[in-house]
Amino acid sequence: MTKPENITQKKQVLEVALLTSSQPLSLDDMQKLFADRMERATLRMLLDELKQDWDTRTMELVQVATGYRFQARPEYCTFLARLNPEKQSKYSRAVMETLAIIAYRQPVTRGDIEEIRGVAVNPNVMRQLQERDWVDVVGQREVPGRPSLYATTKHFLDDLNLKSLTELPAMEDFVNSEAQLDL
Amino acid sequence: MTKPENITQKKQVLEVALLTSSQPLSLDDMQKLFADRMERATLRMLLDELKQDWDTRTMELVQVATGYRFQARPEYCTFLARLNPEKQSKYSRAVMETLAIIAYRQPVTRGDIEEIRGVAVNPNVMRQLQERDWVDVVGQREVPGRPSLYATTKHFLDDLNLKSLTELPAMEDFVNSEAQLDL
Amino acid sequence: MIETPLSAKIKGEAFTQLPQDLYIPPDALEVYLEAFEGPLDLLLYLIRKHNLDILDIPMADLTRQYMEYVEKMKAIKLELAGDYLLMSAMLIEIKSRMLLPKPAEIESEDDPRAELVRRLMEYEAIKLAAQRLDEMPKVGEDIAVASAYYQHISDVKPPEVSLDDLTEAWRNVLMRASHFKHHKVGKAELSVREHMSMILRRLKVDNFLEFSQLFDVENEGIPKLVVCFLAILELAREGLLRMTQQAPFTPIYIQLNARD
Repeated sequence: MTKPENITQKKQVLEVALLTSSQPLSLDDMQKLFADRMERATLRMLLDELKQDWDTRTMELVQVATGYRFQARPEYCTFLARLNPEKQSKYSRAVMETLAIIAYRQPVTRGDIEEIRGVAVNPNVMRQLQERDWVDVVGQREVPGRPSLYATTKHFLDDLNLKSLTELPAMEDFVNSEAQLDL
Repeated sequence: MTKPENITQKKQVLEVALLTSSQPLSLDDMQKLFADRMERATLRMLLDELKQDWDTRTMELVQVATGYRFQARPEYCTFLARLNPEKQSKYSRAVMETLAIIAYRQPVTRGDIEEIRGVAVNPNVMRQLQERDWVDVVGQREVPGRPSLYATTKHFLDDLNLKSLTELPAMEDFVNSEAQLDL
Repeated sequence: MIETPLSAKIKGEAFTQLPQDLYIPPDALEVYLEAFEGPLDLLLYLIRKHNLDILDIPMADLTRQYMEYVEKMKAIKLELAGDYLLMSAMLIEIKSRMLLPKPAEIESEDDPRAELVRRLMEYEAIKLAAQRLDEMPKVGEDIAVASAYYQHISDVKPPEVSLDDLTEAWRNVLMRASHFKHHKVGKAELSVREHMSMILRRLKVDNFLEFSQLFDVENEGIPKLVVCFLAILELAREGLLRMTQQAPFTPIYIQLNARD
């Protein structure tokens, strides 16, 4: 087989590519798989069929910010966790709060973050987020000192299984529930 | 599902673990997946069945030195190669000059090229140009040894976006300044 | 839920929550300080712990409790973050402004606590958002992504060559080949050379052509026909083809100059 003849073969090529890629594949990536021109609409249709083919199987085809990927259905994660018991160490509260500010208020400067949290930002915190490729600098604010503006990356969305920032839990929810509980 | 009840579920756990692991999994690794004691013989039997389940599918379960892994069947690898084509850096000076001589002086023999460049033509250079389908043999010069005559192809013109060789930049400007001294 | 999880050990005894009366064993103070993310976090803790309404904060109580905490930190000469002192100043300012009688004409002036409340609510929302983000499944922790193996075949993309690259190479050739006799490569010569290659290609296929077959009189203009004729002459001169004619006025045949 050098050219996929029919729909089944095309789906097989897509399946192999998605099962072997550790990064999500974009539609552009997937078009490259086929020597002949493949319309994006056709590709979407094939992906939809492929997703259905796997509906009752162990992995699921999901769409995230940068493209499509196969991932284990959540019910298997408890087993997989046993393979690598040394869990990735949790991020500190400072890291998670800084991340939350950048995610919900982006683009923000370091000063904005300090204003909201009420404490200075530890450079180490920003470094951790940037090393994980969850946060990067998207520009400078045009004020004296031209401070860097930080935003979350597509990779952050991928890692949280999100297609876009709008899928983040809404902030209003927090405020409302809090008002009702009045703890 | 927190405990795999039956053979099917156990195979599913193995399948997920193998599909999501970038490293081969050893029998020891796979035993860890199950909270209850799993005999190695049982594990081997399950792996054998899993292998058969995938016999007609896109991936194959293979045993390598450090364990088991799923891998794409070879016939799909040519497609996957298109995802990340390695960019060859640049043609060497020898290749470019040989190509230029063939383009401007065609049809030429290897001897002609050697005379102009003042060095022997590396067979590898001609091979690269012929593999790219930019140069081919159009005849032999009727002198002792009947050396091949090389010329550029239509494909070469296409790749350089030319309709005809006459669209190659004329070297008159440069040549004239030299010609005045020389001729 | 809002409570800051603590796991301090003092003299072997585990303290899992802050004491109700805010008495903090001096040894543990540093641990507690680290447990708070800053003055806003501490204030939120005090408000929540004592069931105070965030929208109607009793400034006197809150300021007193906060200051007690800060005093204790000072007492053990803990290096106190400037942020905590700055907050003390802000609380005292708000408290004193609330004590002052309001002049009638600025009755509608904002509550001096408004800015503090706004910041506390903003911070609390972010704090909760951070907890939610922390709980979300993440790749590498709770999400396992497919990454099966495949045999990497290198699909080498040939280098790009531009016209500039080519002419640069040619310029170099000419530059070095000072003994080179036939420098002049004009457009006319190139088209002759192109036709030479084309004629050789045709003869490779057909082996034997009538002279007139090489000329497409109907479709090509005079210049092209002339170029084609020049190409044939050049090929003949270079001994690459042979022209034969059986008798005068009979067809002229052209073939590759094969050795007999």
